[in-house]
Amino acid sequence: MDSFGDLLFYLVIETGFLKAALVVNLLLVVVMILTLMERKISAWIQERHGPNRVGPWGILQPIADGVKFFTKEDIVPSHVDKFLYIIAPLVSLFPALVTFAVVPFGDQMTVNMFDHLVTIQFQVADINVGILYIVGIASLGVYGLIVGGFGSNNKYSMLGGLRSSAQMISYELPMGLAIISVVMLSGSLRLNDIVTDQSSLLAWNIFRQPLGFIIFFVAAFAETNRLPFDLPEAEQELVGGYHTEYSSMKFSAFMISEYSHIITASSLVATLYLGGWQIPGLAALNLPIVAEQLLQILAFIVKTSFIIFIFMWVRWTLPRFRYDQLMNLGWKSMVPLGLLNVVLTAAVVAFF
Amino acid sequence: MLSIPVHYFLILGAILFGLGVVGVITRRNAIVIFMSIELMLNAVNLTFLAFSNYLNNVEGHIFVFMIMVVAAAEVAVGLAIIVAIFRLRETVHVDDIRLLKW
Amino acid sequence: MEDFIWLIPLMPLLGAIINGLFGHVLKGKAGLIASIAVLISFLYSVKAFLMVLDGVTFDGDLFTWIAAGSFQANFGLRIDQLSSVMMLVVSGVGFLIHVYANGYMHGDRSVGRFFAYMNLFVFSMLMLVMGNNLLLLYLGWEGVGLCSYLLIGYFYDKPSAAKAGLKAFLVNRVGDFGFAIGIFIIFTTIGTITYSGIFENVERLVSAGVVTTASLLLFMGACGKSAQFPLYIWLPDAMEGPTPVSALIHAATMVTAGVYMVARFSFLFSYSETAMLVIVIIGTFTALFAATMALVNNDIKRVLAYSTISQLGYMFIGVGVGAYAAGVFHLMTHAFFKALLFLGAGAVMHSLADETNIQKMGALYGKIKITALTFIMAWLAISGIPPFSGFFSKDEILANAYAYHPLVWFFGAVGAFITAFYMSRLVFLTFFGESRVDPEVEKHIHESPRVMTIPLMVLAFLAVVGGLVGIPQFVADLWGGSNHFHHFLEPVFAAANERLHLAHLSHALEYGLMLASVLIALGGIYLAYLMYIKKAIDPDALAAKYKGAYTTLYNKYYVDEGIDAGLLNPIVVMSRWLWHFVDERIIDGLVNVSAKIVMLISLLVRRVQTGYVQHYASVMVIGVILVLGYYLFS
Amino acid sequence: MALESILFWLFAMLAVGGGVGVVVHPNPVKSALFLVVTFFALAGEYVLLMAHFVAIVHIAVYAGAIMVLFLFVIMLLNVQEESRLAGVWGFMRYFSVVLFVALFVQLGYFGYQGFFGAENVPLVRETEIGTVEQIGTALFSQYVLPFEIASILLLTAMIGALYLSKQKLGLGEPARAARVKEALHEKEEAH
Repeated sequence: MDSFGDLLFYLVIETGFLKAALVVNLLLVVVMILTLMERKISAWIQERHGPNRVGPWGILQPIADGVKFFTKEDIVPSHVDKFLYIIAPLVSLFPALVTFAVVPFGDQMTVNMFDHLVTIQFQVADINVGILYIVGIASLGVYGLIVGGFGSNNKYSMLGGLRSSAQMISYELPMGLAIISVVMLSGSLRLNDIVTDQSSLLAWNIFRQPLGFIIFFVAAFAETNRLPFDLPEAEQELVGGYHTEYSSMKFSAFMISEYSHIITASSLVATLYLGGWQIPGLAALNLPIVAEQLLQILAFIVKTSFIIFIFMWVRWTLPRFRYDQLMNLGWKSMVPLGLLNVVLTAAVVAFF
Repeated sequence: MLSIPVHYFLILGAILFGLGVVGVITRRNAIVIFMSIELMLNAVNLTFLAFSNYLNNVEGHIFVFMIMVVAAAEVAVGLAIIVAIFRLRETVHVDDIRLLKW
Repeated sequence: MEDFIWLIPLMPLLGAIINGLFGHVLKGKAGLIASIAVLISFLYSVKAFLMVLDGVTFDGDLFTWIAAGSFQANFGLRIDQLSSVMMLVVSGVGFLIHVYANGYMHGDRSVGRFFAYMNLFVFSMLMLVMGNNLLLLYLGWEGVGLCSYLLIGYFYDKPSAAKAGLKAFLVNRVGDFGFAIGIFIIFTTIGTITYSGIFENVERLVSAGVVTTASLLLFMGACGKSAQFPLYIWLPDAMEGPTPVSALIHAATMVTAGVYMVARFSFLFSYSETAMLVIVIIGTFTALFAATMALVNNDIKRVLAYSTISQLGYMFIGVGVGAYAAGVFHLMTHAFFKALLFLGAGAVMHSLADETNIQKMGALYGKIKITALTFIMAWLAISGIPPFSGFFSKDEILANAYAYHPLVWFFGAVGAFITAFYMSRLVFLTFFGESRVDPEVEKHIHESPRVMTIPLMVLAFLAVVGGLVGIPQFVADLWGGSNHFHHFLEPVFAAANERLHLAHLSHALEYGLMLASVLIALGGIYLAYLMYIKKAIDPDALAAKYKGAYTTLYNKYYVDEGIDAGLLNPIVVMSRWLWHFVDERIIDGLVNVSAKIVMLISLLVRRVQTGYVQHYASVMVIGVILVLGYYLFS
Repeated sequence: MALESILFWLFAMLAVGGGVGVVVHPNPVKSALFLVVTFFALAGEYVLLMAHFVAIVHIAVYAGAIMVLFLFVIMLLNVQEESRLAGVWGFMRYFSVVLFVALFVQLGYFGYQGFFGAENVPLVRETEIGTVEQIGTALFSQYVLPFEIASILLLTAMIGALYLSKQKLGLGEPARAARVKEALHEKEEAH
């Protein structure tokens, strides 16, 4: 620790602290953008104008929203379980943010920084069981909803929480099955290996695993509680579901966590099925390494954005499922299809 | 990660196991009793992993997996039973369900 | 011979099974089936007999019956001179009685059951005489005992019949107990139970010093089955059964099983003079003793029953003194005339609406002629009037008895006199004199149907001429003939005869004894004539004069009462004591106390079962702590 | 104090605190949430024990599935807070503490015998045995039979749970349920 540079190096590079902070903040910013994006897309789909008053084309609308949320009165209803009520939005936000930790958004590159030759990994944590980590953390997303629903001490919230727990458990299964197929093809649980495994366009898992892709995609909708699977917060039935009793920044936290979930899910779809940060044929161009890296990160962003767009597109296009339909789809279609996919993939891996 | 003595984990396991026992004995709610049993199982898991590390033997990990499987199966069946009992008796308190003592 | 002899016992068994299973459907046909089954057996028996006559005998195993460790009992049959004679008697007389029973039992409500028992009896009896080993003998022995029990108690709704059946069974058990032990002794000593095996190894019994014991034990069984003193008490009571049963089982066949057994084991008994002596003493005593009881009895069937016991005594005298052929000869002739007597008695009862008291009969001769005539022939035969069959056989026994010891002859002769007297009394009171029949009954007196009289006639023929096959040698010498029966049975008793060396009497003495027999018989008949026809001597006055003797005889020497008082009552008293004190107080008490203790402990222990899962769990944890503690600190 | 030690003590306190919460909190939902906390802390301990794979599976299975199921059932049955424990329950409460102490002393003594007594206290070591490869190899070679049996067990449990919940237990017969309840109460009063 002889110099500030060394200290900085230690903090930034060795612990990954800076990288983590950067990623989290980036995520929050992206969430902000997404709120606007959603409103714009919905307006576009519904042939409306959407927000256009704050700033040019309304691009400052998220900031205005933020200010509004912060300045609103933070109402804590008297009948709620205070501790759970307050902790629920945080519990909800936490898994959405930490999941992103293992998603690789670019290849690694070695640069000289402060006289240190460092390898920069465009990924917060490159753990060798990354995909399992995702499955594990993703399953925690339900706690925010359950705790919020129960802590609100309100029957609508409670039903929302109940529905979400059932829904989460149900759709984790096909999701896991789809992931298993991918893992079988790549032979590794490390996300980076999964990405590099899809080096050419045809090697993208969307082509090798079309069924798995559909299953994963549908399950991702359910896991993020997006339409057509947003039963936990179905307005017509449950008022607002688990966040009925929330207001102000706590409500906002739920919103942020929902959008964070979308981002994480989209990036996962991109990583697992669309080749992640890979651009097929990029290596042939022999670009400078920094340019190559930036292009790859850009490719990742583009892919993820596209998936996010599909999320929104679907939301404003499809009606909501009924609860029994949701369960039937989950247990009677998705799970058997997922099992079939696993068996087929295993056969292919074993015999070809 | 060389600074933690193995027996710390064992003692932590012992404490958790004891807590589980206390829960099983004192609680009336069958579901909570169930959770206490899970606590005990996890205490055992911790012990297994500690010994596995100490002996540098993978069998501890295998055992932990088996325990998890058993725990999952147990929870599935156990909760189904509790739900069935609730549907029949409208209670999950074990002191209301003591038909053997009639 | 092997190809058909197994059919002989099988046919009655089949008949028994058919009648037993479908008797209630067959009803009247049951008797037909049973009779045909026995007839087939009889015909095959005749065939077997003819082959034996030609000198062909058979002794071999048909199949393995029981195999347990080193012990093996085969289903083996032995057809020799002795068993072929027995087979003829059993199936022949049996067939006639079956035919007779068709008429006698007509209209009974469970004929099927009756004929099933009868067939089963014939099967068992045939097994008894045909088997080539002790186990089959025992099987037949117990089988006939069972059938006897079942048939005595055939009218099971009559308490006296049920009681009589039980009595027969229990008394027989006493004898069978000894018999079984005798078999065990023979088996443990020799290791085989086949006749041929025992015959070859009989020396080992002698050297082991158990020959007398074994013989006496076997004779104990014979005593029970053949109603010898003191195990005779069941036979008079057995008259509760239907009359054909009395004829078949308690006169002609089953009761002679003992005689057959002793004859069969002649080679064994000949080794033990003691046993022979015991047989002679018991036989003599029974012959005389039973005859005296017959003197005063008024029940037609009971008189015949005592007569049977007495005649069995004569047979035992015969086999006891070593005149086996004579014993078996008497067995055969007795089967003829005693079966005839019983059937005749049955016919009389049939005519008189089941009246059995001879004091309420009389002057029946004119009304039921066939019955009366055949009955008279049997009477002459049993009394020993030449040339009827009984004369030859009884005379032969008495002659041999004289050779053994004159005293035996003397008692036998007295018995013969009494026999002639009481049989004459029976006949005179029944068929002659003035009628004492109930006027109401008298109107309905009728001769029995053909199906009953024809067997009577056949048996009468046999009773008359049956004796001619065994004309004594010294008589046959007159025209150069021989005693066919003796010669025929010679091979069976050769071994025993060789050892015993029967004393030969001079011809003069033999003629003298024969004459004495005839005179004795005639004397007995004359005395009865004086008393019951001429009324020269008033029997009632005689009874009043010797009141003590009369009542003693009338009450059968108080034997039943004596057994009740001396044997049964102590047992009953002791049983009551065991029941009320040992069983109820001590054994039940112990059980109750243990139950009480369990209950007391339970009162405490059941508090442990609270129904609270947690309590159980905590006990479990305590257990864990204890086990851990033991493991840690020991 | 090294980072690992800090983490150990942090997780240990979380685990024990969560465990105590499970046992003492009268509200079953809170109990369940405390248990989730304990599970997270235990996952942390597993990581410290170099068992990354087990740690993540633990999170996925226990926190992700089992505890969600618990919460689901608790909410489904609308289980109320436990009333104050009275009578025998009070005694059981103190008795359980005795049992706890006894068990802890004994189990702790095991640790003492095995480790305190040793001259060099064994420390957690860097090891490769917790990796997916190692565990996978072991599971699919030496322990393939137990692995398959475990799958059968899960299948059986699934069918059993389905069967139990499919049964018609007089649902929709409130009168009968009320009768049963009445009978139970009468029994209680008789006691």
